[in-house]
Amino acid sequence: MSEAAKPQARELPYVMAINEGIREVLREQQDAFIAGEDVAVAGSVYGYCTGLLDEFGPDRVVDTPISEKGIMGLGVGASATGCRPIIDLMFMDFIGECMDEVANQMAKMRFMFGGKATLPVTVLTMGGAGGSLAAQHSQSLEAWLAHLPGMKVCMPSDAYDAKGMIISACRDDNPVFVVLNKASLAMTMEVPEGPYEVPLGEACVRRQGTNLTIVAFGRMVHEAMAAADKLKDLGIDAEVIDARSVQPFDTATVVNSIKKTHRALVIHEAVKFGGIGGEITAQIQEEAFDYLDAPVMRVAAPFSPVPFSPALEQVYIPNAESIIAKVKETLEL
Amino acid sequence: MSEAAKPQARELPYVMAINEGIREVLREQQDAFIAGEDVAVAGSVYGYCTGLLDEFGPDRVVDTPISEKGIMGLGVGASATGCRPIIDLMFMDFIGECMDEVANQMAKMRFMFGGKATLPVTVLTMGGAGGSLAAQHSQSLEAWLAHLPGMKVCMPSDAYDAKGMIISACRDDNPVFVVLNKASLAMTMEVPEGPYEVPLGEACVRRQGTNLTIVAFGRMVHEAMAAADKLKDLGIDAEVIDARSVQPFDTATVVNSIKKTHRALVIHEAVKFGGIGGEITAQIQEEAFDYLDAPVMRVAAPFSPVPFSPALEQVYIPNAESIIAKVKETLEL
Amino acid sequence: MAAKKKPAAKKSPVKKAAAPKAKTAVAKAKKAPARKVKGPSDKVLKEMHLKMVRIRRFEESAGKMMEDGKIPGALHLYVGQEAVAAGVMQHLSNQDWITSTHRGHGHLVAKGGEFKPMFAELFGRATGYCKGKGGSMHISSMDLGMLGANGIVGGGPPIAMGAAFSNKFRKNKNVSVAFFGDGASNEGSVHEAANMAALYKLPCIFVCENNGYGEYTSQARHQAIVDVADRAAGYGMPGVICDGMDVMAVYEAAGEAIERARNGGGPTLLECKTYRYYDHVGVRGMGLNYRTDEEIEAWKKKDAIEGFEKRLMQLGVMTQKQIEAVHTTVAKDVEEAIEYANESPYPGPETLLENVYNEKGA
Amino acid sequence: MAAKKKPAAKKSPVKKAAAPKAKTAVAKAKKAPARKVKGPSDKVLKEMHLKMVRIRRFEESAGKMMEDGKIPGALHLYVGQEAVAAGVMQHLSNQDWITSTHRGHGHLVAKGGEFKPMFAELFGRATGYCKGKGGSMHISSMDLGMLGANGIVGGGPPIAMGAAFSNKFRKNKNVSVAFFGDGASNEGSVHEAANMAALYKLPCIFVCENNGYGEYTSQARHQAIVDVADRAAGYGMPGVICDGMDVMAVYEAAGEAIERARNGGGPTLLECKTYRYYDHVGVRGMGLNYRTDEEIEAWKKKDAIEGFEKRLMQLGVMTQKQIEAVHTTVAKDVEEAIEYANESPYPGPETLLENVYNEKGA
Ligand SMILES: Cc1ncc(C[n+]2csc(CCOP(=O)(O)OP(=O)(O)O)c2C)c(N)n1
Ligand SMILES: Cc1ncc(C[n+]2csc(CCOP(=O)(O)OP(=O)(O)O)c2C)c(N)n1
Ligand SMILES: [Mg+2]
Ligand SMILES: [Mg+2]
Repeated sequence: MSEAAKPQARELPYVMAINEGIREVLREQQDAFIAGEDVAVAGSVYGYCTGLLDEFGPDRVVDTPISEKGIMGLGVGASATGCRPIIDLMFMDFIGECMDEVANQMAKMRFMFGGKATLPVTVLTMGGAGGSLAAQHSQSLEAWLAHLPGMKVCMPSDAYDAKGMIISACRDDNPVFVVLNKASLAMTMEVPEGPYEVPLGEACVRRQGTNLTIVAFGRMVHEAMAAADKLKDLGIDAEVIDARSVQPFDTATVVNSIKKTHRALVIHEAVKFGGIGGEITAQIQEEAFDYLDAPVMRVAAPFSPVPFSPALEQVYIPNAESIIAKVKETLEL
Repeated sequence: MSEAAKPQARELPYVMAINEGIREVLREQQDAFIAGEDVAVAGSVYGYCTGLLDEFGPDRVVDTPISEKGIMGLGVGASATGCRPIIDLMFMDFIGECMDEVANQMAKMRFMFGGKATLPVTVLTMGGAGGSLAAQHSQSLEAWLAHLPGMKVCMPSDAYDAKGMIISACRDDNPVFVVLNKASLAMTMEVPEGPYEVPLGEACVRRQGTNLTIVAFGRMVHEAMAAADKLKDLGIDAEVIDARSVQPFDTATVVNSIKKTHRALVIHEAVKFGGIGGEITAQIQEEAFDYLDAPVMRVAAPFSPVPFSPALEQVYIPNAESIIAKVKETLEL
Repeated sequence: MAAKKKPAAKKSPVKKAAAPKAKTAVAKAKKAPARKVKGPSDKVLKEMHLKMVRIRRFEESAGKMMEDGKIPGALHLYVGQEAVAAGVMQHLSNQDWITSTHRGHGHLVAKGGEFKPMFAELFGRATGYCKGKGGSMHISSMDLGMLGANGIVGGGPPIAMGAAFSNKFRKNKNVSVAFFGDGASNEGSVHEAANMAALYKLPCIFVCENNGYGEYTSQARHQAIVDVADRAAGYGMPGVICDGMDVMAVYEAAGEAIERARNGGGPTLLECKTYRYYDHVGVRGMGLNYRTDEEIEAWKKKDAIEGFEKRLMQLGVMTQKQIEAVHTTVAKDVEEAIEYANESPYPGPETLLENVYNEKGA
Repeated sequence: MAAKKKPAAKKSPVKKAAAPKAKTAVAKAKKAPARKVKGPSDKVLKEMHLKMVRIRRFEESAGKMMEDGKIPGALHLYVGQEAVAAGVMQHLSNQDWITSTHRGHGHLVAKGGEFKPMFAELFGRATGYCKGKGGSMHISSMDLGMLGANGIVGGGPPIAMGAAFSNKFRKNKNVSVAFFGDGASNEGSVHEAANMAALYKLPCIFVCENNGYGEYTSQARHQAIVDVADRAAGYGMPGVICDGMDVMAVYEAAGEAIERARNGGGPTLLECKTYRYYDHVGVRGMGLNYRTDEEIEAWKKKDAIEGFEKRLMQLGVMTQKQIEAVHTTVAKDVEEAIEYANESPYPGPETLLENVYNEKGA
């Protein structure tokens, strides 16, 4: 179903949009199942698997041991042999436990086999800081995944996209990471009933503007929008682009915008050094160099692990204020 | 010992320079040991641990089971409690097996403990393609490591630096990855006897030039130098900078060069998308925007896993020709 | 009742004390009355009692502080499992290392952790053990030999193995202890650490606190075995099971394993059958769907502190009054510590980039 | 001589056939003469023989081709271990999945792999099983149920477990087999896969080819146990040991495990004691420092093919002439395949970015 033809919509929090996305997939794909730590009886620690065990039974909603390598291997082996697994990795930070299965097996198997294997596996995982969960439960590691040929990576910023991208990811015949954001779980908005897709690899212009382009994804989109609202009062008209996917990345939409605004700011929650913002910046200046009136600037986390104390975490995470500050710098105000 | 005061030098291949680096460290630091798969009896599969077992005995040159999580955990636990371990990770590709120990424990422990733990651990690992070792034995994954606050990452391009950086890394009181390159093992050059340091985080101008700046590291430095030689014939005078470390990255040296040349090209062996070249590019245009006459361009591997067939691997790895082609593009020749 | 255990030769079947199984707790709860045969001294008994009371009080209060919004983030309470930390740590000095889990306060308290910097850490203050940077899941004290709680399930054992390697390397007599849960036993990291510890005969004790659940998944739904100690034979180390609700059983079993390790006898896998009273995270306990209230009540009947206090009185080691005095003192300590934490400053933003690297002055 | 094995109940001690241990091979090499009691049919025996000869010839020739510079990269030869692949694969159809190791050619040959696309792959040609993109360490055939050699030690078992999950999910009777080495048994991935397979009672057989070494490290220097099968009890699955130099022993032990798995009885850990004749990588065998030439010679005395051929003749299943004919045919197949590979084109540069993703037409 195209994004245009939206069915009945109701207010739904992000967490329940995730739930509906998984539910639609399990309904339409008989080869699909979801497996992960505490997804069945507990309905996931975030609650987004609530009710799935009841509707689909224990064969299709599967609690696993605390064995990330095993779980991810399950996704590789089951997807290569005809299933369409949804693998739940509770926190994105735990990817270190199964990076081999993700990077060396899941992402590469098709290529290594000369195209003869197909791995329609979707991994759901939760990134982001904000809840004082400290250094091992708050990271944004999408840059690792986006650097992996064979892998797709999307980061839905809101409930509508979360549901639609989960469905798109599960219908896709490639390994796809859907990186969710735990600080967005309670955010509500109108979400249509029934299945719909939000295409992978397509950015979305969230706000039209003429003075500069702000590129963000995941939860940072909302900070960017809030910043844009306030910037308006300062007479600055910012265009905000939600990249939505980081692999593949929709360079065209970003570059087109910048050809209009001549200035760009890239925002992400991950630490700045080595974050995907560098890649985006590099691409922008490669493709729109002559249109740029100022360097592409980045707003991202400083170079430290995520701190526990709310006093520190608050200054750690990029927000509307730090975005505004950087915009002023970019515009030399 | 300062880099300037070089003692007796002889021709030594990269592989034996690594050997000497480790040897010097084990001689000077009684708390140091090296542990890894087949480092002792076999002297490492690359041969760079040859003779170490004989000289230092099995307590300090330790063969391990094939257990990368265990090995890396050994490095974390032993370094936090007073040893100075050198951990050998045979292929950089295997980092997926122990990314949690690297990223969540080794890199973060000091910060999480409020500065009360010190982890003087050095990890040696081997990256790079070129030997038809295919997708799981040829990767360049330094971008993952450089994105990790708490970790230092250096990539010596030649024998001199390999020895000196291993010594610097082992004398450093932080976790340091020394990423070696397997296609460079046989490259020889003059290497001083005895211990000396090559400072971490300092780039080195390998070749002075005026028309553009080529930034490279690891084995790509040699391709950049070869390209520069050929470019000379075309009347193009390239400055070549060996970044040497990617974390911390010596932005100042690079930016100063570009303020002179006004053009830059960044080279690495890793796939371009999400590679550290994006970060370097972003930093260059942030700091030297007004000096740039053209976009900073990148030469790096295309977005696929490393192919096995020599016919494909050859086109996959960046080399002098692909660098020259990109230089011509940058200079609009 | 002391645990039966066996410094087993390779492959000898694991021997078990009459420890209650998670699923048959009620049936097996009947225990023989305590005897004191060449057992621990009165001093040791009192110290273990104090450790347990301190843990319990600390945790109960931490739970309240969390509900009051004073403690942000995730809080995993150790209440119910006190006998394990107390019984093991009684054998350790500050020179011995431990690695802990996400459920780490109890281990730190038993290792000598002071309430003030502990509460301050949980409150995210600059005066905390980690200057507010670590919080509950990373609370640690290098001075006390406590290599940190760990947010990663299975994160501790490889580090403890490394610390044990360090001890062996330096030829001292110190040991390291890795605490981990039944759920964690399914992580590859535990497997690799155990194999290496056995191979190198490291002074490392693997203490599995089997509380029957990994989060909301019962043991029967996360592994096809009943005793985690069964895995010991596969590494070539002794596997021992003891009643983790009985501090004397833990004390005896741990003592033997630690003694063996100190004397070059290599690692042991010690499984302590225990139970957590509250929910996996936070303070809610009853009325949840993954375990029954009856099960909780049955385990509480074997409460490690209550039972031990009766025994202490039976044995004439402590009077009711003395016991009450301990509770009173500890409660006061807790109160003072909370006040201290409450009045402590938050870390300043300038500290954010400190302690990332160890450079001159950093 | 058939293996003794035991579809053991949980925790029952592992039972062992009179399999030679790596370190005592000479002493125990004496075997009872072959008997044929309700054993495999003549057809099966001939097929297993053919499989073994095909593997041996393929590998010997691959070794030569590598020395001639025709095969780039790393080549891990399976020579010596043929009985394991042949004995296990004899029970599998193309609908059954296997995962292999870095030493994977033997598994693929036994699973029905054809020489032409195999050599072509090793030569890096477009006509190879993986279009030249995978090479020796990733050679695979989805059509034959072969989920790839794997460059990552321990990479296969979680994938095989996933394939077994898939079979159970779809309620078919197919199984999956994970081959892995003694060295690989120390990887956390194997631990996690085994635990999950046992928990879910998956139709997954874990075949440990214990050849006594992980690269240049002998088993005694990488684990403190002698039998990897001892780990089975810790997962709640049967552990079986058999003589991996005896194809009939492997056939029988594997048959029982596979049968059990097909019928919902869950996984088995089957350890085959075997040996590789050549070096870890490449063709050099003798004169190295990590094992003695005597040890190699002792194992070669129990060569899986020679011994089996004698038996086939004793049993009257094949004549000397028939056996020779097999060798001749296989040698011809190899020669033709090498010629084919040699004449095959290299993949064009335009194929580099193909097969990274599965998009319409990609
Ligand atoms: C690698 C990893 N996987 C998953 C989690 C989420 N998690 C936190 S605690 C826990 C349960 C641990 O169970 P167990 O080891 O039995 O310890 P217990 O909570 O019972 O003390 C889980 C799954 C985690 N923190 N780290
Ligand atoms: C994760 C990982 N670690 C290390 C290696 C290097 N390596 C390749 S084969 C091998 C030895 C494997 O030993 P074993 O499992 O016994 O198999 P065998 O070679 O004896 O057949 C090692 C260490 C690897 N490929 N992958
Ligand atoms: Mg538990
Ligand atoms: Mg082996």
